[in-house]
Amino acid sequence: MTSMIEIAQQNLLSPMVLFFALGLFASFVKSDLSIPEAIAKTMAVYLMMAIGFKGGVELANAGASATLFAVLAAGAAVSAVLPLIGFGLLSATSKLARVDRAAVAAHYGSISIVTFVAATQAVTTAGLAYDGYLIAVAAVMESPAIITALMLARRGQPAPATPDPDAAQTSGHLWREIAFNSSVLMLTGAFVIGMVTGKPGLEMISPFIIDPFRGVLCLFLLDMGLIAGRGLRGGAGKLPLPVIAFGLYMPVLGGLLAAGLAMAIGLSAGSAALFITLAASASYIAVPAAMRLALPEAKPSIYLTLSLGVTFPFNLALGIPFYIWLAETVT
Amino acid sequence: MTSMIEIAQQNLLSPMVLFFALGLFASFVKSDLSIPEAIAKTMAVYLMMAIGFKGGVELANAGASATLFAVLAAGAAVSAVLPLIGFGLLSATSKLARVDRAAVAAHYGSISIVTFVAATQAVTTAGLAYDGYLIAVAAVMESPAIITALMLARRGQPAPATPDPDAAQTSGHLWREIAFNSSVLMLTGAFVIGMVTGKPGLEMISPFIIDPFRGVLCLFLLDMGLIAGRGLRGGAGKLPLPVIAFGLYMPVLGGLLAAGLAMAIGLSAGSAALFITLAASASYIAVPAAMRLALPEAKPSIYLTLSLGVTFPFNLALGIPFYIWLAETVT
Amino acid sequence: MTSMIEIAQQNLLSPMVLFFALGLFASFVKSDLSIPEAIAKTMAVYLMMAIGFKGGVELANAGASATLFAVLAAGAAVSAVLPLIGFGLLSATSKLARVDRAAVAAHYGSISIVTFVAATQAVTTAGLAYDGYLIAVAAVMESPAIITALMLARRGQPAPATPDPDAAQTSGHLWREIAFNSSVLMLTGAFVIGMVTGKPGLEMISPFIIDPFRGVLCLFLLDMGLIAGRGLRGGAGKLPLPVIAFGLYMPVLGGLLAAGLAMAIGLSAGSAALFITLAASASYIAVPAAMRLALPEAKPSIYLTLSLGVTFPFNLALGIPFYIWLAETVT
Amino acid sequence: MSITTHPKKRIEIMIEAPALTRVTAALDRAGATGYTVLPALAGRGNGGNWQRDDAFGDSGRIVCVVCISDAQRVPAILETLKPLVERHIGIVSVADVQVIRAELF
Amino acid sequence: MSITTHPKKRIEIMIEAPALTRVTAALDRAGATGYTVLPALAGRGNGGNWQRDDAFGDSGRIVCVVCISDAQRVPAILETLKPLVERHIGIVSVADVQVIRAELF
Amino acid sequence: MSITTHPKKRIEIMIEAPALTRVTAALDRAGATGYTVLPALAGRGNGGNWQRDDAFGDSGRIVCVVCISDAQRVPAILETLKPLVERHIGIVSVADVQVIRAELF
Ligand SMILES: Nc1ncnc2c1ncn2[C@@H]1O[C@H](COP(=O)(O)O)[C@@H](O)[C@H]1O
Ligand SMILES: Nc1ncnc2c1ncn2[C@@H]1O[C@H](COP(=O)(O)O)[C@@H](O)[C@H]1O
Ligand SMILES: Nc1ncnc2c1ncn2[C@@H]1O[C@H](COP(=O)(O)O)[C@@H](O)[C@H]1O
Ligand code: NA
Ligand code: NA
Ligand code: NA
Repeated sequence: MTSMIEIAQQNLLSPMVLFFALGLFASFVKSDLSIPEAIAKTMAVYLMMAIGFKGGVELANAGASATLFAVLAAGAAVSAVLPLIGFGLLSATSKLARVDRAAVAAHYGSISIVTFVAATQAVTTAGLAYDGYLIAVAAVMESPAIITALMLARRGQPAPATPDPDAAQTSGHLWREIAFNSSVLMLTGAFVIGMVTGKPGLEMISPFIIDPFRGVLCLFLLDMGLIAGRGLRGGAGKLPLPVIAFGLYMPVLGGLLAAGLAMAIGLSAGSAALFITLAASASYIAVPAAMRLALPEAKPSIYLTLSLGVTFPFNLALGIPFYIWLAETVT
Repeated sequence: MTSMIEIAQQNLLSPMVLFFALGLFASFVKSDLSIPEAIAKTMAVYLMMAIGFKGGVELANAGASATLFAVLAAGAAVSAVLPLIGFGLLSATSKLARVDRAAVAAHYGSISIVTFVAATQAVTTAGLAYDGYLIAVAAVMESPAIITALMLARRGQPAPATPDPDAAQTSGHLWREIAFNSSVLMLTGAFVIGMVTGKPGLEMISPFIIDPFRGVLCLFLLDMGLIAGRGLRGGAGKLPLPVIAFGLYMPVLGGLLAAGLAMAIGLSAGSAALFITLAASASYIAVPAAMRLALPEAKPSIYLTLSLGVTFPFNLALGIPFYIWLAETVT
Repeated sequence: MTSMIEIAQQNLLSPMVLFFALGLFASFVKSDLSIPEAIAKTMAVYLMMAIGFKGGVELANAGASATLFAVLAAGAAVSAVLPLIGFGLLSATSKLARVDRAAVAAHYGSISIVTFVAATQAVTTAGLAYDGYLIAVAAVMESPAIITALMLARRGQPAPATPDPDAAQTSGHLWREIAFNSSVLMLTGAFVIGMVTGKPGLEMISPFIIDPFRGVLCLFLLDMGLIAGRGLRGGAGKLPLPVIAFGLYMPVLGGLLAAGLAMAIGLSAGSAALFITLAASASYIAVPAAMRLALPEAKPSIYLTLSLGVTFPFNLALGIPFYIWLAETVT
Repeated sequence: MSITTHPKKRIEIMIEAPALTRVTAALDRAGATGYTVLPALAGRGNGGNWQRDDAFGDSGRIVCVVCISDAQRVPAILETLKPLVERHIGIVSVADVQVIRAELF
Repeated sequence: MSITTHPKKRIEIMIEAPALTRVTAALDRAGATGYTVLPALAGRGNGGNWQRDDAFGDSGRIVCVVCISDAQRVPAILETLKPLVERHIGIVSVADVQVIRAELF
Repeated sequence: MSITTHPKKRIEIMIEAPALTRVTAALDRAGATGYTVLPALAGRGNGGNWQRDDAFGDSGRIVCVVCISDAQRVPAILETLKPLVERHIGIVSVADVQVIRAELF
């Protein structure tokens, strides 16, 4: 078992984290460095395609097991339950409006696929192996949190006097968007393709999805650093202290919950580390978009800054090593 | 000789075709998944650069032969003649306007480079080899069909009463665009560079143009699936049945014509399969753009939906295995 | 020692130079071939990330030396002094306005990172090795020329009657932009990350930054050819002959100056060739942007056409082989 | 003018990107004959500033919908848009224009 | 106003992308002093809807040409544009604007 | 109209991209409540033509800043912009528009 300090150091000095730091630095000195939106979007698709495909191939090799279904169920449950905990904690500690508490909570129940991807690299570097189906777990955890959060937010709202044709039409739109949002679809789709084509399929495209993967991740994290830094410069000063604190302890709480479940299910250390990371990570693409549609009154300057500017860097730099250590400890 | 069923199965279960299917699926469930236009455009340039370069290197290694010139001439002839056949068939079976018949016919004389590229992969998977100069044939077949189709369309039009300065200026513009359109130029240019630099040149850049090629193709086909699916959702229901049928039998007819020529010239099975695929494929980039300029009265909702939504998926899934089988049979 | 003719021939027939030529050709025949701006921008970031990282790793392996600091100092000095020489020569030979002379001179003091990158490839092909810290030298040479040129331009301007709030605000903006412009930041940042992570870091991401590097460079140079060609078609005919001549002899002069310094410092042939190339190359991204802000009266149709349309192709095709030969001769 | 032109209205709606489909659905409901969506790069309002390359996904981005319409249909369109731009970040402005092909709007 | 402004016209042409070079050539012929082309993301008209990322190449996409011009030159410009936007998918609208540097148009 | 609208001004500034931050700073100084920046693809003026994909970096590219503002604030805005668009490549035009939420401008 590697010591936590060692993992943390390896992690902090990896090219990925350093490129993220470079992005943060560039944004703080107001450099004009930027990655075009079209590229960032495509890199996100690429990362999901690659990680999904690889996971599917691994599952095809390993075969499905009872554990698989247990983890899928546990993942969905964690995603649905965490917003309740988050909402409760925010209600107890902060003065945020109900709708803002619900929106923030949604982000912490859902997941960040880039945090997950970074964790797979750190887990591998730490010499651990993980199960391919974790990618399916990631896909399953994207959306339940959104539904919980919407229920939390609506419980506080009076029913509208006049029925809103726009809202009705939207609600259908929203459900479809939640079920088939591009992350879920790409992850699941590539996962299934990986499962179907197996090793021969992987051999065909591994020079595209495996070999350059870490390098693309570096470029993507550079962009994340730029964006997180600009978000922080613009908004973090204005976040109330209890909210910032929430962005730091909530991932740890989510991680602990997942660690307990991982222990109960009997996951391997590597898989447990990734499952913990999923629970600990906070969404910054899919959930914000859903919130703008479903809860436009909630302020993105709160939930986006918290998720992207506080929790993501925390997880990337310190959280992941801690989750690996935690996983090694509980398994 | 591999059985046709086997080739078809290998083809349908290849990552490329499955990613295309994922794109189709995503568009049918109205997912927000999309590939930015800038990326799609660059992937198209990349595919032509890679396939062109590789073809040039292969020709440099193999040396030019009499066959080469025979196939180039046959290709140009096929491209020029197929629109006549297509126009005739459409006139006999459909009620499309003359200008629409001409525009549709143009697409089937010209070629789809992505269908060609997909066929090169399937041919290789089927254990066949092909000649590098087929890429030059592809370049040669892009444009003659456009000229035939314009003649067909114009024969039906009265001469305009007043000379149109815009039309005159345009016609020059159009010819230059047909001769130097980006596909023709990129394919031919990369082909020539490959010929000049040969093996040493290929070694320099093969980690860029060879190794990740299939992976990029997967991503590109995902996008094709998205686009074809959206086109189908929007327009295919409105296409008359005889026109949809045309989109299915016309490629087979073109393929049979090319198979005869391939047999006459004495091509190898792999080369014949590619030559047949070229004849069978229908353009959806270069020709539509030329039609908007030259025949703006023709409806893109007919020719684009047919070429991209009907013929492309047909060729990708079923056509290519059939063309390979046909090539193995006639050679 | 390779003969200059040999190097020149190797260089002219490399895929990189040929793709540049293809771009030039495409622009002269007015083809619609183009590379989207988002892609061009990202390729520029990629090239700097790759070259910076690699340089940092090499420095980490070799260790810092006294030579390193000597070359850094020499580089900064060359960048600051060359505009004085350029300005003097333009004053003596051309009728350009003072502000145009200053702006043109700035470009020749600063550097072109793509010329540098192309030179690293040619140097390697010629069998020479170079020191990783040359990348740091490139970063150091980006900006001093801008400062010299601004002083040259302002000496000729009367102090404005009323203080301009916009100018004051701008001036701070300009200094920050010069210090932290994206090229400098990306080169230096990747260099430092390469130094910190060393060989293990390089192994992680070399399938992204090393293997496909030349291929990406080909695509980038294709785009450079397109852009340079369009610039030439638009503007070169209007440049006065003495100015065009300046675009050809000024790089050689800069190169000779650098060759003297390289000899004095005792650089290896490969490092000297790159140092000479840096001095000889002219900026076409960072400096034009700075000039539009600081000297908007200077005409971009002069400085951009000269740097991108005249000097860049000259350096790429003929300059680099000459600089390698020069370096082999003086070292 | 030797060429006849017809007075119409040009409605311009700056709307946050995630709500775009709601706006276009509203235009459809209100009977607009068409619209065109333009991208935006950056902006500033009361809620601070944003830049296209500084965001993930759609949230925080603005797009600009232009709809040329007959004056008669404008009240219905504004009525339908009003609740939307009150809930979401959005700005609506209407200008007088002249068009050459009246039958299109 | 302490700053003098001058009345001019703002011509906005929504045109399918493949025909853009014809439109700009027409503006050149009609003596326009300049124009700027804006990209579009998506749209809807009688012919259905389109989206930039849902098309290959130019066909089906719309771009938006903005041309600030002196009122005097507008009839000539519209005259030249008319056959174009009748053959191709295109919409032309003209609005009154005030500019600060009259000499440019 | 059943829905009340309020007269405002729509200021449109075509400016070369490197000078964009100066323009937005000027709008801030002059008290504009907001603005949106639209990208441009291509253009032509006295200085020749340009295309987005034909340039490196920002130089030579134009962006289009749209600012809806109260008429009262327009003179101050134009005053602040004038030296900028005289030094840099830039075109300013002002049009009358109607908005539905007056309190925003
Ligand atoms: N007065 C205005 N003129 C043009 N665009 C504006 C204006 N005010 C706001 N916007 C746009 O709307 C976005 C959101 O505005 P706000 O909700 O006020 O922060 C801004 O980022 C701008 O892109
Ligand atoms: N009333 C309108 N206002 C703004 N743009 C329009 C309008 N009508 C059509 N368009 C644009 O022109 C394109 C083609 O229109 P159509 O030929 O009617 O299908 C549409 O997709 C829109 O982008
Ligand atoms: N009359 C005009 N209408 C719209 N845009 C213009 C006009 N004149 C110039 N422009 C834009 O401003 C840029 C620079 O103009 P100029 O400085 O005249 O070359 C052009 O490339 C166009 O993008
Ligand atoms: Na989570
Ligand atoms: Na064909
Ligand atoms: Na230099």
